[in-house]
Amino acid sequence: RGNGGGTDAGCVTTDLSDAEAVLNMSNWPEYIDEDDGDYVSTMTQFQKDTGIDVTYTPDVNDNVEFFAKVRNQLGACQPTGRDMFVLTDWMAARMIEAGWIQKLDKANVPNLDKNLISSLQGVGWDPNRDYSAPWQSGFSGIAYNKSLVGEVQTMDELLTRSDLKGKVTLLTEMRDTMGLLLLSEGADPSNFTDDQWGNALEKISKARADGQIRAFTGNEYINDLANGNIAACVAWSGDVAAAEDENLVFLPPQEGMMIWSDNMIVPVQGTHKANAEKWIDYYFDPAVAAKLAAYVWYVCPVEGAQAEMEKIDPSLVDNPLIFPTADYLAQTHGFMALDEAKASQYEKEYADVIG
Amino acid sequence: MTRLGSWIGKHLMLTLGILVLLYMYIPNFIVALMSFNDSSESRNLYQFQSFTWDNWLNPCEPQGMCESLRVSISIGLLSTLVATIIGTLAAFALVRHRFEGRSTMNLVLFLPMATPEIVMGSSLLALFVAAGFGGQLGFWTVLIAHIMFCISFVVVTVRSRLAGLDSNLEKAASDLYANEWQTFWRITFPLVFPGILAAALLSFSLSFDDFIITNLNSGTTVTFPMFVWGAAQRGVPMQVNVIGTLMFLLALGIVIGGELLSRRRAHGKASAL
Amino acid sequence: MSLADQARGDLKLTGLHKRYPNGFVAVESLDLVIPQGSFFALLGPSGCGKTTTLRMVAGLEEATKGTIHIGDEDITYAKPYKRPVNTVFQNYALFPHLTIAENVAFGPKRRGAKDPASQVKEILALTELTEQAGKKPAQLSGGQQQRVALARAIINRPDVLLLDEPLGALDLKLRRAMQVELKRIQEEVGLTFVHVTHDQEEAMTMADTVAVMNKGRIEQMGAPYDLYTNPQTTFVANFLGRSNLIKGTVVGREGTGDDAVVKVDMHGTIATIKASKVHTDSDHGWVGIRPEKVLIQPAGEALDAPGAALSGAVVVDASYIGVSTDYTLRMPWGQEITCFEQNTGRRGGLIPVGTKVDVSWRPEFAFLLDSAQDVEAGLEED
Amino acid sequence: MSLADQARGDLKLTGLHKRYPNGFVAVESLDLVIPQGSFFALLGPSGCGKTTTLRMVAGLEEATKGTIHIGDEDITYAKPYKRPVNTVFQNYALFPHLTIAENVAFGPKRRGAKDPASQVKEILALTELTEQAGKKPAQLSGGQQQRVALARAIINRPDVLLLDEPLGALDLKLRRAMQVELKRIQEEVGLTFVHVTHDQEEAMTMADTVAVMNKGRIEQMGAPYDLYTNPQTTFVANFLGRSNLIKGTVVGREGTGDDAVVKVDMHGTIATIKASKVHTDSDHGWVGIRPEKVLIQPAGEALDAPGAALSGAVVVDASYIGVSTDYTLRMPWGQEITCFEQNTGRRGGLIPVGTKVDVSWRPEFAFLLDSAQDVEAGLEED
Amino acid sequence: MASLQRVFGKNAAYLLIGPAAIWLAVFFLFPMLSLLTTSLSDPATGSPINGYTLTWRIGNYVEALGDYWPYMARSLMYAGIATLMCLVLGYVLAYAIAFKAGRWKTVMLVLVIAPFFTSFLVRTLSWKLILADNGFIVNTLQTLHILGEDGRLLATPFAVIMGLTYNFLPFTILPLYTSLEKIDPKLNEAAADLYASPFQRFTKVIWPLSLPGVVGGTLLTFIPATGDYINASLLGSPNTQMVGNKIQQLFTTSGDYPHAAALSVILMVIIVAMVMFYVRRAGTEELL
Ligand SMILES: Nc1ncnc2c1ncn2[C@@H]1O[C@H](COP(=O)(O)OP(=O)(O)OP(=O)(O)O)[C@@H](O)[C@H]1O
Ligand SMILES: Nc1ncnc2c1ncn2[C@@H]1O[C@H](COP(=O)(O)OP(=O)(O)OP(=O)(O)O)[C@@H](O)[C@H]1O
Ligand SMILES: NCCCCNCCCN
Ligand SMILES: [Mg+2]
Ligand SMILES: [Mg+2]
Repeated sequence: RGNGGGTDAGCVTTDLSDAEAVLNMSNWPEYIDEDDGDYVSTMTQFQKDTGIDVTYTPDVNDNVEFFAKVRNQLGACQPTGRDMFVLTDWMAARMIEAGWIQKLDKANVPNLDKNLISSLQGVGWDPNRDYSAPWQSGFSGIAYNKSLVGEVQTMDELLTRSDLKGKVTLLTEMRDTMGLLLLSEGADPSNFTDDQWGNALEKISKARADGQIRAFTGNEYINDLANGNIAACVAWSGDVAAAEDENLVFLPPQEGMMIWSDNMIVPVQGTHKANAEKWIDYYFDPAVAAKLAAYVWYVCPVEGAQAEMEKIDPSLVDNPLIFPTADYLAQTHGFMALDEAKASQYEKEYADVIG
Repeated sequence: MTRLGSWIGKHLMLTLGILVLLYMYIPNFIVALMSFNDSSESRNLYQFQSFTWDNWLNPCEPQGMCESLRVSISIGLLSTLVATIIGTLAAFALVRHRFEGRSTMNLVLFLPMATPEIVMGSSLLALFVAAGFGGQLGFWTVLIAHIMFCISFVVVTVRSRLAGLDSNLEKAASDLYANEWQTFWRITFPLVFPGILAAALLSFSLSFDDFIITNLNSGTTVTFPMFVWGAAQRGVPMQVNVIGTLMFLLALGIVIGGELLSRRRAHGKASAL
Repeated sequence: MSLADQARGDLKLTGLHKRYPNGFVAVESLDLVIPQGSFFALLGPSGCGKTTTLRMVAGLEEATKGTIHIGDEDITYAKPYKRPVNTVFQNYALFPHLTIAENVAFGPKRRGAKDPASQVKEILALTELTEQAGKKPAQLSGGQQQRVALARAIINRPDVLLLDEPLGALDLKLRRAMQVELKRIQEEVGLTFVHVTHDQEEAMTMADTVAVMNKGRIEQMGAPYDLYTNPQTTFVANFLGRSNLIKGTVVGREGTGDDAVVKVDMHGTIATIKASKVHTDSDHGWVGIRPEKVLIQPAGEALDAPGAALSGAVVVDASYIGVSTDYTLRMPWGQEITCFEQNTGRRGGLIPVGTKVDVSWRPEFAFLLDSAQDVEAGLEED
Repeated sequence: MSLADQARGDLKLTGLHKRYPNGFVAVESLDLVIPQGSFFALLGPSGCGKTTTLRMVAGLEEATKGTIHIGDEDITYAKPYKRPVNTVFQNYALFPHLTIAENVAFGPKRRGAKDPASQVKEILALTELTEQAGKKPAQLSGGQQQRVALARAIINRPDVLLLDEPLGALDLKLRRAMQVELKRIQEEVGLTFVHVTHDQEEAMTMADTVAVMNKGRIEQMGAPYDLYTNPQTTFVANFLGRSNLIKGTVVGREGTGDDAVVKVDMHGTIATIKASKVHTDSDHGWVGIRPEKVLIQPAGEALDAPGAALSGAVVVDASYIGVSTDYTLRMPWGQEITCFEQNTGRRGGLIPVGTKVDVSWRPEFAFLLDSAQDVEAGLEED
Repeated sequence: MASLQRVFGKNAAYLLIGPAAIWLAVFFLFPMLSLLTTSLSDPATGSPINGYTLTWRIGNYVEALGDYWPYMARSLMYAGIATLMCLVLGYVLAYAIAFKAGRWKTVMLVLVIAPFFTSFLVRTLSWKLILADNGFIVNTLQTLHILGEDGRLLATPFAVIMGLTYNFLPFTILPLYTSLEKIDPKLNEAAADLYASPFQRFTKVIWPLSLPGVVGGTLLTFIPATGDYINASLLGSPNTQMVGNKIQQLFTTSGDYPHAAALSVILMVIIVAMVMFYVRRAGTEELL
C-alpha cells in the first residue's frame, strides 16, 4: 500500500546525472575508509575515476530517527537533498513498499548482480535487488572495555552485574537491542510472541529503573566506551575492531547475536540516480570492497573480496567479522518482519521504555 | 592578612563575580584548548593528545561542517536583518503611538519569550505539516522560525532604548527646521542606533545558536548546531572547536573594537581642533 | 556686526487659548504684543502656563483658540520647522551624537544655507565656543552647554528667540555670569528675546519689559521699574518682590490730574497715596509698602522721612544677611511687617530684637490695591 | 517637647585628611570643633571638599589621616551604621519602594526601637507630613520629599545631623520656606546640624557659625556677622558676599589695644583701619570695602558719612533690582567698584549712568588684606 | 486639519506594528492554534504525512499526562533548581558588574554575552569532557572522598542541572544587571547611614529594588530551561530525561503528533499558570 505520493503519483524526477557530476548521500558514521597520509580512500579514488563530486554525510544514527527526518519530504514528493541513503534492511523494505525508492537500472550496475554474495540474494522484500544494494552487513553483540571490567558474556550479565552499574549503554535501534534480549529470554527473534516481547521489554525497564543503563545510543557509544564513561554495551561488530583500541572487545553473547545488512537505496526525488549507480557498481568491485572491509571491519557483501583481501591484509582473510564462515553464521539471527501495525506498536512500546 | 587577602576582603563581591565569570568561561577554555588537539593519532576524542596547528590551518576539513556554518551564518544574517527591521518598526509604534490594541500587542510580543522552544518549534512544525509544507521544510522554514522568535527580543531591546530617548531632542530638531523625515534620520535614528545594533547582535546570536526549533523545522537542511549535534554521535571533529573559538573571538573583537573605535573617535575629534 | 539687518515684525498673541486633551486649560485668552528687538521676560509661578505659551509660539503645541502673528504673518498653524522662531530649551536638548559645531550647523543645514561653516564659525566666536567646536555636548560644562544651546538657536537669526528657563539648571554664580552674557549677545544681535524665568532678579535686570502671568493670563506687564513700584494686584505685589499689605479705608480723594491723591486711614494713621497708584474703586483696600521703603529708628531717635510716621512697633526678628538686615516688626495693631535695611554701617550694628521702634515711609511709594483680592496671592502655596 | 534630652558631645575633627585612590587630595589637614547643639554651616566653592568632609564624618568615606570624635568617643573608623550621625542627602535618597512612614521608620527599626510607630507619628507631625504617611516618595512634591529626608534622619536623634545641600534642588521661594522650617526644627530638637550649602544668604541667616572652606582647608570660621565684616583673606572677602578691594600702602600705625589703627594711603586718600581688621604685616595691602558701605551722592550734594570721602567717580552702570540698585562706579584711578544702594525712595529714582558722584565710607568698616593674595580669589573661575 | 493628522498618525502606528503583528500572528499565534487542534486529533487516523483531522479527542491529554507526568515533574524540578542556582550566581555577578566593576563595566558585560557566540552545543559538549568519569574533576572528588569510588557526575541529575544553570545564566544576569544598575548607590549609603548592617542593606533596600530584574531574569531562565532537552540528552541518563526530550521524541522518531502536541499544550499551560501566580506574588505585574 503506497503511502502518500510515491511512484504512483509519478513522483520521479528526471535524472540530472549527465549534467551534474555530483552525488549526495547519507550513511552511518564510521562506515567508510578515509584518506590518511599516503593512503587513498576508496571514495577519493571513486571521485578521481569518475569525476563525480561526492557529498558524503554521515548523518544516519538510527533508522527511525533518520526516517523522521525525511518522511515529510518523501511523503510530499519533495527533494530530500540526497541521492542515496544507506539504511538497514527492514527500513529499506518499508521505504520501498511506500513507493519512495527508485528502481535501479540493472545495466548500470553489472557488478551488483555478478558479485553479490549468495546469502544476501533473494531477500523477501527485494527479491531481485531491483531497488537496493547492500553496503555492509554486521552483527550486534556485546562490547566491553577490558581495562575496566571483566568479560561480559550474556545479556543478563550486562543488565544486572553490579560492577557495570551506570556504565552500560544499549542501542536505540529496537531490532538490535530487543533481538538480543529476546535471545536471552530464550525466544527466537525471527519468530516470537507478544508475551516474549513483553518479558524482554520488562528486563530493560527494570535495568533502567535500577540505574544500570546510562544511555540508549546510536553510534556514539564507541567514544564513551574507549573513554571509560561506559564499561560495556550493545555494539555493532565492525565499530569495535575498527576503533583500534586494544582494550575494546566485541563478543557474541552466549545466547547468540543479531545479523543485519545496510542497503544503498535511491529515493524517488534523488536527481542523480545514474551517479548513484556508478557508486554502487564501483563498490561492488571486489578489490574496492576488500579495501573498504579492511578498514571498517564489517561483513563484506561482495563475492571475490576475500581473495582480494589476500593482497591487502592477509591477517583479515579469515576474520569471521568480515568473512563469516557458515559455523559462525549459525549463531546469528535475523529480526522478524513486522507488519505496519505491529511495527508501530513495538516501536512505541520500545520508545516508551528507552525515552 | 596578606595583601591579596585584604584586597579580596574589600572586594568580596567583585571577587565572587569574577569567579562566576570564570565559571562561565570554563567550557570556552576547554574548547579553545581542544582546538589545538591533534586527533589524527587516536580516535579517542576525549583527551588532549598532542599540540597541533592543523585544525586551525584546515578548519573546513570535516565534511559538511563549513557548509553548515555557511547555512547558519546566512540564516543568522537574514533573520537578523528582517527581525531587526520588523522589530524596530514595532518598537517605534509601541513607544511613540497610542493605538487600539497596543496592550494586546505587548502581550503578543511577550508570549514568544515565555514559550518553551520545544513548544514553539513543534507548533510551527505542526502548522507547516498541516498546511502541506511538510515537504518544504528547510532553509526557508528555519528562517521564518528564527525571524519569529527574534522579533520579540528586538522589540524589547529597541523599545527600552527608545523609551530612554529625550523627546525634547526631536522637538528641538523640528524647531531647527528639520521636517519629520530629517528629524528621524538625523536625530532619532542615530540615537536609537546603539539599541538597534544591540538588538541585531542579540538576534544573530540567538539564531546562530538555536538548535531546538531549528531541528524540528529544518527537514534535511543542516545548520552548524545541527552539524555539531550529529557529529557528537561519532566524536566531534576538533575543527568544531576552532569554529567555536573563532566565532567567540570574532564577537569579542567586534564589540571591543567598536568600543575602542568610538572612544578614539570621540577623543580624536576633541583633540583635532 | 549686528545680525539684525532685516526688517522683522512684532510678535502678537491674540486671544490665545490652550486646552490640553485631558480638559485642563493651561492658557486662557492671552493677549500680548512683544515689540521687535525687545528683551521680554515672562514671570509667573510654576504651572501658570509659561511653557505652554512658548510651545504654542514655537509650534510644538497647537493653540485651541486665538492667533499668533509675527509682523503681518499668521503663524498660528504653521509647522514648527517653518516658523521664524527658535527655542532654547530648559535642559538645552543638545544633540548628544553631534559635535558642538554640528549642533550649531544643524539649523542652517536644514534650511540649505549657502555657507554654514562660516556662519558657525562666526557664532561660535560670538559665544566664545570656538575651542569647543569639535567636542561632544557631554564633554562641556553646564555653562558651555548653555551657550551652545544659545548659539544653535541664534545662528538662524529667527524673528523671535524663545528661552524657557535656560539658566534654571545653573548654580547662582554661573547663573549671574550667564545673565550678563545673554544680555550682551541680545544687544549684539538685536533679536526679539522672550525669556521665561522663575528668577525675579534675573527678569528685572535683563528685560525691557516684564510680564507677570498667573493661571493662564497676563496679570500685568510693563517696565521692571513700573511693575515693581506700581503693582496693580496683590498677586503681582507679592509675587514680584515682597510687599507689606496693610488694611486701609479710603477717607478722601483730593486734587486732580497728576496731583490727584487718595487719603487712606490705616489703623488710625492717614496715608496719602497718588491716584495713579490706586487700583480700587471701593472704600476699602490694601495699602502696599515695599520692605525697603519701610524706614525704622529706635523709638525717640530722629527719623528722616517725611509723611506717615508711626510709633509703637517692636522688632520681633532681625535676620542678618551681610549686605542688609531683614527686620520683622510687630505693629501696634498686631500685624507683622517686614523691613529691609541696608547695612550701611551708619547704625553701627543691628537693632536688637525687642526694641521699640518708630516706623515711617514716604507716601509717594505706597500703592492701594483692591481689598477683594487675596492678601496672600502670589505667595508660595503648599 | 524637645528631643535633646541626652547629653552629647561636640564634634571634633583633628588633622582630617582625605586622599582619593586616584591620588587626589580632597581634604587637607582639617581641624574643626563644632559645639553640641549648634547650627553650623560649611560654605565653599564647588570641589573644595565639603561633601568629602561630611562623608568622612558619616563614615561613608574613610579618612586617610586624622581623627573624628564625638565627645570623647573616637569614631574615625567606626562603621557608618554604628555612628550616632545621620545625613540628609542632596537628592534625599529616599527609598522609592517604601512609604513615607516606612522610610521614616527605617532607622528606628534597624536599631530595634521599641515603639517605632509612635516615634514615626511624632516626627511626621513635627514635619507636617502626617497626611503623606502612606504615600510613596514619588507621589510627593520636592518640598515634601525634603521634609521626609529630614524626618527620616531626625527620628534617630543622632548626635550630629549632616545636611549636604538639602535645599539645592528647590526653587527660590520653596527654598526660603524650607530654610525657615529647617531652622524651626533644629531649634525644636536641639541637635547639632552641620549644613553644607552654596547659598551664602542661607548660611548667614541660618547658622550660628559659618566656616568658609577652600581647597580642602578651612579658610576662616566664625559668627556670620564677624565673618562678613572682618574677612581675613581675599578669598573669604570675595566668596562671602562681594568686596571692593583697592590697592593701598601702609603709611602709619597709631594707638594701642582696642584703639590701635593703621593708616593706609589709597590712591592719595588716607584710610584709617582698625588694627583688628588688618590682616597683613607688609607695607602693601588690599583695602576691602563692602558695596553696601559705599555711599554715593551726585557731585556737590551733601554726603552723610564721616571719614574718607572722594570725588571724581563716575557712574558707569546702574542695575535696578527692585529692592535695591547696584551701581558700578569708575574711580579716578580707573578701577571699577560696586556700590549697593537700598531703594529707600529718598532719591526719588536712579542716578543716571554718566553722573559724577562723590563716594564715601565709614572707616571702621574697611579691612586690610595681604597684598600677596590674589585679588580675584573666590570669584567664579571659568 | 488637526484631526486629519491625528488619523494619519494612528495609521502610521498600524503600519509600523503591522509586519511584526502579522508575522507573529501567522508564525506564532496561528501555529499555537494549530498545535491545539493537532492535540485534539485522533492519532490513529492521521499521520505526519497525511495530516490529522480534528476529532476533539481529549484522550490525548489524559494519555499524555498519564504516561509522561514524571517527565513533566522532573522538568519543573530541574528547571526550578537551575533557576535558583542561576539567581544566586547571576545576582553575584550582576551586582559586581553594576556596583563594583567601575570602568570595567562594559568589558564585563560583553564577557557575559560573548560565550553565546561559541555554539552552546559545543560548550555543553565540553562539559561532558570536563565531567567525564575518568576526568580530572571526578578523580579529584573521588580522591577527596566527596564522590565514592564508582561515583560519577555525568549521567546524573547534578550534571543536567549544572548544564541548565550554565547555559541559562546569561539570561538571568542581563535583566538583573539592568535593574541593579538603576539603583542609586546613594540609597545604599542612606541605608548604611540609617544603621542598616550590610546584610540589612541588601535585604531591605537592594533586593526589593532589584525585584523586577529578579522576576524578569528568573522567568527568562525558568521558561526555556523547563522546555530544554539538550542538557538532559548530552549530560543526563534515561532516568533524567525531561519533558522536552519526550516531546521531541514523540514529534520526530515516534511521529505521534497528537500526543506530542497535547504534551506541549500541557507544558505551556502549566508554565503560564506558574508565571501568572509568580508575577502576581512578586507584585511586578507591570513588568510584563
Ligand atoms: N500635556 C499636558 N496635558 C495636560 N496638562 C498639561 C500638559 N502639559 C502641561 N499641562 C498642565 O498645564 C499647566 C501649565 O503647564 P506649563 O508647563 O505651561 O507651566 P509653566 O508655567 O511652564 O510651569 P513651570 O514654571 O513649572 O515650568 C500645568 O498645570 C500643567 O500641569
Ligand atoms: N571618588 C573620588 N575619587 C577622586 N576624586 C574625587 C572623588 N570624589 C570627589 N573627588 C574630588 O574631590 C574634590 C572634592 O570633592 P567634594 O565632593 O568633596 O566637593 P564639594 O566641596 O562637595 O563640591 P560641590 O560643592 O560641588 O558638591 C573634587 O575635586 C572632586 O573632584
Ligand atoms: N559504524 C557503522 C554502524 C552501522 C550500523 N548499522 C546499524 C544497523 C542496525 N540494525
Ligand atoms: Mg515651564
Ligand atoms: Mg558636594
